[in-house]
Amino acid sequence: MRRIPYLVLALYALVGGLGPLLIEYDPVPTSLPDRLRPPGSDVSYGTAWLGTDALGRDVLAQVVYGARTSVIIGICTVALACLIGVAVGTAAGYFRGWLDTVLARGIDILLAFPAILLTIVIAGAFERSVLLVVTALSATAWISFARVTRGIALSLRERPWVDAARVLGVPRPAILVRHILPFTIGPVVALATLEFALVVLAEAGLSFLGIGLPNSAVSWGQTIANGKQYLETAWWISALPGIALSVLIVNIGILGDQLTARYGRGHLR
Amino acid sequence: MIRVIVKRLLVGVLVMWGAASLIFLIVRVAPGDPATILLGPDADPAQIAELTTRLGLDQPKLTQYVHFLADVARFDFGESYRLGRPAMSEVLTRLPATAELMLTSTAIAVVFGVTLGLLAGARPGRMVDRVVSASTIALQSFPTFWVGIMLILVFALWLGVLPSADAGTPAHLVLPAVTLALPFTATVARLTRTSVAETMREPYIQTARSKGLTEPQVLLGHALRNSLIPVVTIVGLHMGGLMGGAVIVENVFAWPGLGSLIVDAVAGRDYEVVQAATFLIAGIVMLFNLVADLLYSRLDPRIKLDTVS
Amino acid sequence: MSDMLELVGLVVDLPGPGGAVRVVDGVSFDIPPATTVGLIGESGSGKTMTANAIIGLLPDGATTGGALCWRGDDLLRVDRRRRRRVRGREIAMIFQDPLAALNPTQTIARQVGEILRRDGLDRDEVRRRVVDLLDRAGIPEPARRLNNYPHEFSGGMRQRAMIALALAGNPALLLADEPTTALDVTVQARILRLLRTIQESEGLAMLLVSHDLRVVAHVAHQVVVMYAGRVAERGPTATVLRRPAHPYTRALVDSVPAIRTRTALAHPLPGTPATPANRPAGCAFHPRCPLARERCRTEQPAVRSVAPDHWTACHFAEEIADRV
Amino acid sequence: MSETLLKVRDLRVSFGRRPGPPWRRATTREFVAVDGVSLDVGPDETVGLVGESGSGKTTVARAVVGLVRPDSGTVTVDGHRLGPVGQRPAALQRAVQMVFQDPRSSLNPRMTVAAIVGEAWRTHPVSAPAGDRTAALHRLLDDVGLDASVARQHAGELSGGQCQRVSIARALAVKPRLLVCDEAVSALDVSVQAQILRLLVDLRASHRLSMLFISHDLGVVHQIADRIAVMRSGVLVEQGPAGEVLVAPRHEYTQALVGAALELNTES
Amino acid sequence: GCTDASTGSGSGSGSGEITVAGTYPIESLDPHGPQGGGTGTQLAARELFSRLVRPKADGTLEGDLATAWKPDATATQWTFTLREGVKFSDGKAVTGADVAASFKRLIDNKGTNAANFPGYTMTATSDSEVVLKATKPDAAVPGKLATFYVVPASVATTDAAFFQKPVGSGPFTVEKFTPSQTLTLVPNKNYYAGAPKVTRVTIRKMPELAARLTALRTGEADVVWGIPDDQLGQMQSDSKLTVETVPSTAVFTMWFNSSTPALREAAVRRALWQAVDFQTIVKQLYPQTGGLADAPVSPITLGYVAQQPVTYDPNAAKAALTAAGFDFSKKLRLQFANAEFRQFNQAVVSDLAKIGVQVDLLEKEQAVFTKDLLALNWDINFQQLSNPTFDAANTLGRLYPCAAKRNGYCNPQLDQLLSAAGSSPDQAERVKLYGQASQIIWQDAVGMFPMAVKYAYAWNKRLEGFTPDPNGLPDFSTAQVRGS
Ligand SMILES: Nc1ncnc2c1ncn2[C@@H]1O[C@H](COP(=O)(O)OP(=O)(O)OP(=O)(O)O)[C@@H](O)[C@H]1O
Ligand SMILES: Nc1ncnc2c1ncn2[C@@H]1O[C@H](COP(=O)(O)OP(=O)(O)OP(=O)(O)O)[C@@H](O)[C@H]1O
Ligand SMILES: [Mg+2]
Ligand SMILES: [Mg+2]
Repeated sequence: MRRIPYLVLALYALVGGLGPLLIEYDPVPTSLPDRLRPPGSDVSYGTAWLGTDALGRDVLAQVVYGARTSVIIGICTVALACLIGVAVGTAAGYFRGWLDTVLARGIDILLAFPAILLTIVIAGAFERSVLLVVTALSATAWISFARVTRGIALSLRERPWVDAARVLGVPRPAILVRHILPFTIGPVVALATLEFALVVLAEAGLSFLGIGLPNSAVSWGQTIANGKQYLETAWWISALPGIALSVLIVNIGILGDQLTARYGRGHLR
Repeated sequence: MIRVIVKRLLVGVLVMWGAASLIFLIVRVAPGDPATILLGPDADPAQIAELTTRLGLDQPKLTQYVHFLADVARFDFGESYRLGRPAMSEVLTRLPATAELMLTSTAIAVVFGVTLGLLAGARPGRMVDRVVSASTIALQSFPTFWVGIMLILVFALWLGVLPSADAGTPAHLVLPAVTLALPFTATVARLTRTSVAETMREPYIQTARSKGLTEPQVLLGHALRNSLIPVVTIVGLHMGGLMGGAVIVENVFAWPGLGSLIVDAVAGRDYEVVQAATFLIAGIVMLFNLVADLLYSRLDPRIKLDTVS
Repeated sequence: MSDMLELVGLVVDLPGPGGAVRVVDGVSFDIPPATTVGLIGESGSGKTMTANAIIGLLPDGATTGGALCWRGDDLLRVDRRRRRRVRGREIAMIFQDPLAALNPTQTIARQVGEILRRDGLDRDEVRRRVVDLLDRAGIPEPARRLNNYPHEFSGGMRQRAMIALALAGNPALLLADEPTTALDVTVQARILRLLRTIQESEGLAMLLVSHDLRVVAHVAHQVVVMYAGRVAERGPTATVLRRPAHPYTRALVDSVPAIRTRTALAHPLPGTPATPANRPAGCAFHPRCPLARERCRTEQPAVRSVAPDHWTACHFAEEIADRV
Repeated sequence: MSETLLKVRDLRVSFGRRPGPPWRRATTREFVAVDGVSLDVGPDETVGLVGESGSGKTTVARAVVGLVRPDSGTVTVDGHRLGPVGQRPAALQRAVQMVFQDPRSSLNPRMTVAAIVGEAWRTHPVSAPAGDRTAALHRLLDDVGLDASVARQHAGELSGGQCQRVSIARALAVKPRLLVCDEAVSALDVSVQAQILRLLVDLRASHRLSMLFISHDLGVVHQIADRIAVMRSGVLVEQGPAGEVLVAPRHEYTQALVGAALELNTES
Repeated sequence: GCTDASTGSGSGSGSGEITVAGTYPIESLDPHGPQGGGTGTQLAARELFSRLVRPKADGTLEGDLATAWKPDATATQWTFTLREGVKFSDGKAVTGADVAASFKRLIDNKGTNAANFPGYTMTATSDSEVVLKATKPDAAVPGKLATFYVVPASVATTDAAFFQKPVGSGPFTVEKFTPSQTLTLVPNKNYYAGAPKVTRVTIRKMPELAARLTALRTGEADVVWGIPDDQLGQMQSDSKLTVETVPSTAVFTMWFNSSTPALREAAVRRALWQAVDFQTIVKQLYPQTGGLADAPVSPITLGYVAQQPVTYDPNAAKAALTAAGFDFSKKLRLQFANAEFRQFNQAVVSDLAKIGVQVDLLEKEQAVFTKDLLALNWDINFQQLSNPTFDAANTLGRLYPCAAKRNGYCNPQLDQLLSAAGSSPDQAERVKLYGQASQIIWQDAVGMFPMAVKYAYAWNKRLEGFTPDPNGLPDFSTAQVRGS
């Protein structure tokens, strides 16, 4: 039971990694005569096992290639948010003082600020790219990391082993790296899984609002959003990547639960 | 108490100033300007320049910012270029619809989320817990717009039991509120579950049991209230996030609320409306957090708002 | 139907990462009415688990064996409802940390009176009884303190409130798990005195769990010494502490520093205490025992009587006195 | 060199805010935890500091090692005035070391014992052994009664007594002059407590250590201290040779304290 | 009728109310304001106000406020005779002064419509006659006036309060207006052609297509238009609905930026056009709502002259590009702004890719798109260009002269033709001249003109007398709910 999420993630990694080698897909060429074919149809370029979309492109290939984009966006966003959040959070929590005050107020501001607005403005106003989507999503995602690590650092700095290191005369950067940072890893990883799921969903939401990835990118969010007007007539376009997305998120969520149970207790708030 | 609330409100003003400045900066850094978008693709450069001057957007950004601050201090958010009306009054007319939507879905989320979380957290690791945990993750894994459209198709088109879009009657509220509430319910349920599970490990729960209480009596009489404390905070904090969901839900269900106003305003580079809306939302979120804190100190007598003990 | 609690070969198994761990292993002793039994032993020796088994609040997944005879029933075998009835009303418990053991969000009166309310008493009656209970527990001006919250009490008062809470169900047996560990010495002395007064005046039986020999020496009529989940020695307090019949008890007694005299600390007991999870074969104490021989490594000593009422689990108990 | 090693003069520490949960806002009311404490510790001397919970013992200790900044008063070692931690010259920084109460949390559970001691040596290369560090580490562990195999273990895997021994080893690694022990044995079982007390007594002699030994257990203090100081609500109420203070206390508070303490073999 | 039904409820059959589910927000009711040219405002304006003239579905003009109009010999001065007895909704008569003041207001507001009348003035010669003076001969004046609406003379240049509940002489008046959300109209009792039969029209913005169409099928909405082809089948199979398509003035227009070095040569642009199989694309994606275009303007526009079709020939295209030294390694930027055109553009990009022309498809937010469009910050631009005036002057004449700087193309000969076509008082002459201009535009491939657009309308069968409008601005005054 415990292993299932790992197995599923491994499967996704395999499909995302090897799939593109087996299935060829390029979002640019369209095949209009083959449009909106149900799963299993024979089309001009073979069999569309998961059907075709409104431009006659293979949905299976989009699911396989989309895995990569979605996962890359998820990972990049979470990594960026994590990096910023952990750096700011631990520093603020450990050093306290004005840094902490500024951060606390800054977080207040960003929390009071409708995050979607920031995302919409950033994503809508500049030229579309994966980088932009990552930036727009990270702009708000780092806050959770900062909050969590700040809390951990605040409590860790009172631990006797940190005091012991200070009494010993260990320099501050070394204290941060050796005695504080390692303890944020568990909760941060647990939070990262949660954020990953949110980010992948948020990318789909941006695509829905029409401010997501460029058209040349293949992502589940794009495919799902593209298929939204065919939910009744050609359900496979958004349902199948949707299922792929849900299964991934459910498994990451379960994994996150497991990690939270193991490391996160009491820290995730 | 009063003093603390006043202090919190003062800090709130600071935060709102920060939020307003942030949005001022962002919308103005974004490419595209109000004059161009107002006049549309048919305009010629002279007209655009003319309108830009008329809107006062040819001035240096810093001057504009100073004017903006001065206006905000007088609670004047200017006029929407697009709608030709005071921005704040426009935002305020849209507020009730969004408030209705958000409060309903918060209520749904809290009622169902807390119930589910309580059931799951009472006995972590058991069947109920597993089912609740798995299904709440599943609930969170569908994109909001997809859920919304599916609900429309199922309940409005195929079953024909509920209206599809539009607002006005309680029946109209059901689908959008449910769509918005689903992921939030999951969040609340999961949080309550963790919190209840943690509370159930507290020594005072053992004390309660040692009095010969039944498990439900222990759960409802001793664990529930203590577990709600973190839930209250998160519900307070989640208002911002709910706003994000509201933008999409309002779009799908043609709900005449603030979310769609904001999206349109951003698309139309309607600076005044975006600023007024941000300001208002920031204020509301602050207020919610204050209420959450007040509620907090009601739930937990150890926490006094005025910690000067 | 005697009011004496008898533990007969009590066994408690807890689920552990590497399979079940026997944290209480065949513990037998009894708690006669109007008697205080002290249960001592080092951390992890299974004291709390023994007390929890008696009141029936073991962690999830725990399994039990042996018997707990109480008023004609074996508490390990009665149905859930009977078990619950016993809790609070026949056997009550006082927990170690009075702040953690009181619900922070309910007033003292509500918590103390809860059991009375559940019994269907009306509000005024409950209130009257609560005031009385708090008064007996030594809280000054109890009527004024009714609506206070636990955090508004000092540590000693909290423990008094806990005692009132435990007495509310009018129990015949009181289990006290380290009731004074969290308190200051001066407060501790007062609470111990109170416990003894109450025990004597109400004729209660009491199990006092502690790792502090001094506390037990002051309050208990009899002591049970546990080591790694098993009983090492039991008997009347004075006898056990003055003439221990188990090398472990001997070492414990020697380790307690005197206050007014400077003792030598000459030969502290070597090694670390055994835990139930890695309990050595044979006599669990043998790796640290100065008397250990081959037999101790292989054969688990039975609990045997060395004097009337004085029992030990040592093959060579007779040699101990010689070595002192 | 002066008569006394550690000289604490008119130490006053106040806290702007009480420690509280993070959601509490800071309060401005000042709370005086230590109010005008003066205390000397001579070379090779052990001074016991006793008092009830909250009387300010830990605060004095933390002020001595520099973890709290006193409002006024001075802490001097060998006549050198000590600032807060991090602003002390390396030699003085390592001259005063501390052993904390909670054996488990005073060691970083993710570090091995070797790494913990290694960190001490890395921070103060002067005190690091010349030549083979592994051998030196084993010698040090042996000094505190630990097996060499413990070096590879993570702190999280050790028992309470072992942890406390490692803490002591870490402190000794930098060859301090003064060891501040804040309730260093309180959390341990009696049998282990006796072991550690024995160890401290032995080390004191072999390493020529001075000690400021804090405990609320009068019996424990009596076993190790030459002199005893009694604190109550931030003030030193009585000071004197150990036997005198505990057997014939003069201050009424000390009397109450000694009176309340239970002896094992006296019936009360 | 049903009078007190709340506006929010779905209209039950038998009530005289209709609900219109719109795609576009109505942000302002001021037809002279900056957004006067916007679709939403135009839609509202034609229900609320009257014009001097208005186009019929076939593009010819009929009188609205004006009963007759005639130019002077040079077409610089136009005289309009006003209809007798027309009243505003507040009961006041509509006079020449109102018309002239409205025109002045339009010019003063400097909206996009004002740009059609540079320096023009209008004077009321009497209560029933106005004269419009152009600065140069302008034959397209009546067509241009199709977007000129008359409001009372008392309305100031900016008067937000008035346009919250404006007074007009159109078929309807405003009951309630929530900008960019809903507009509720009730019949204007004083409408000169008789008050409309419907009792209430609610125009509600429903941005999500699925919601819009569901509302139509469940009867919550009565009229929807702009239905994509892929959804049209479902509507047609619904027995409760009437579905119709009408030819519109809109043409898919894909300008090349002729000022980009790569696209400077007509041969290159022509070759690119040749490389795209628009025939297939249109047939597949727009089987019912599109037709291959054969001129830069739609067939119902004045000035339409069919051109030689461009045949799909990728090989020839590739050869031509190679011959012209086209740099295949450089990417062309194709910009568009609306998700509904995504598929079409992707198909175009796909065809271009087949001959090795790489295109970056840039879907831009409207604000950015417009800015970039005017700044010529693109290589190929996609737009659906419609023409509310039904007169080629508004598209060809406005967008293709050198001075317009809209697509980097400059041809003095074309300028001359366009200017002549714009000023000639003779209609046949104008059509001929626009035909010649179209030929140059077509031959030089200033842009690709792949498709003439038809609008698909679907409405509830209980609605009678509803006529689809070629510009997507339907008129509800003629509609009637069956049985009410
Ligand atoms: N919830 C639990 N799950 C698993 N093992 C447990 C649990 N609680 C206690 N144990 C283990 O059971 C054994 C006995 O624990 P118990 O709490 O009875 O000891 P104790 O004598 O009360 O010690 P202390 O003096 O520290 O309170 C210990 O080894 C402990 O690690
Ligand atoms: N960081 C701090 N912030 C605020 N108040 C503090 C802080 N540290 C200690 N105090 C307060 O100072 C007083 C003295 O504390 P201290 O820890 O020195 O007492 P102690 O004698 O060591 O008590 P214990 O025996 O409980 O350890 C206490 O009332 C405590 O609440
Ligand atoms: Mg215990
Ligand atoms: Mg202390």
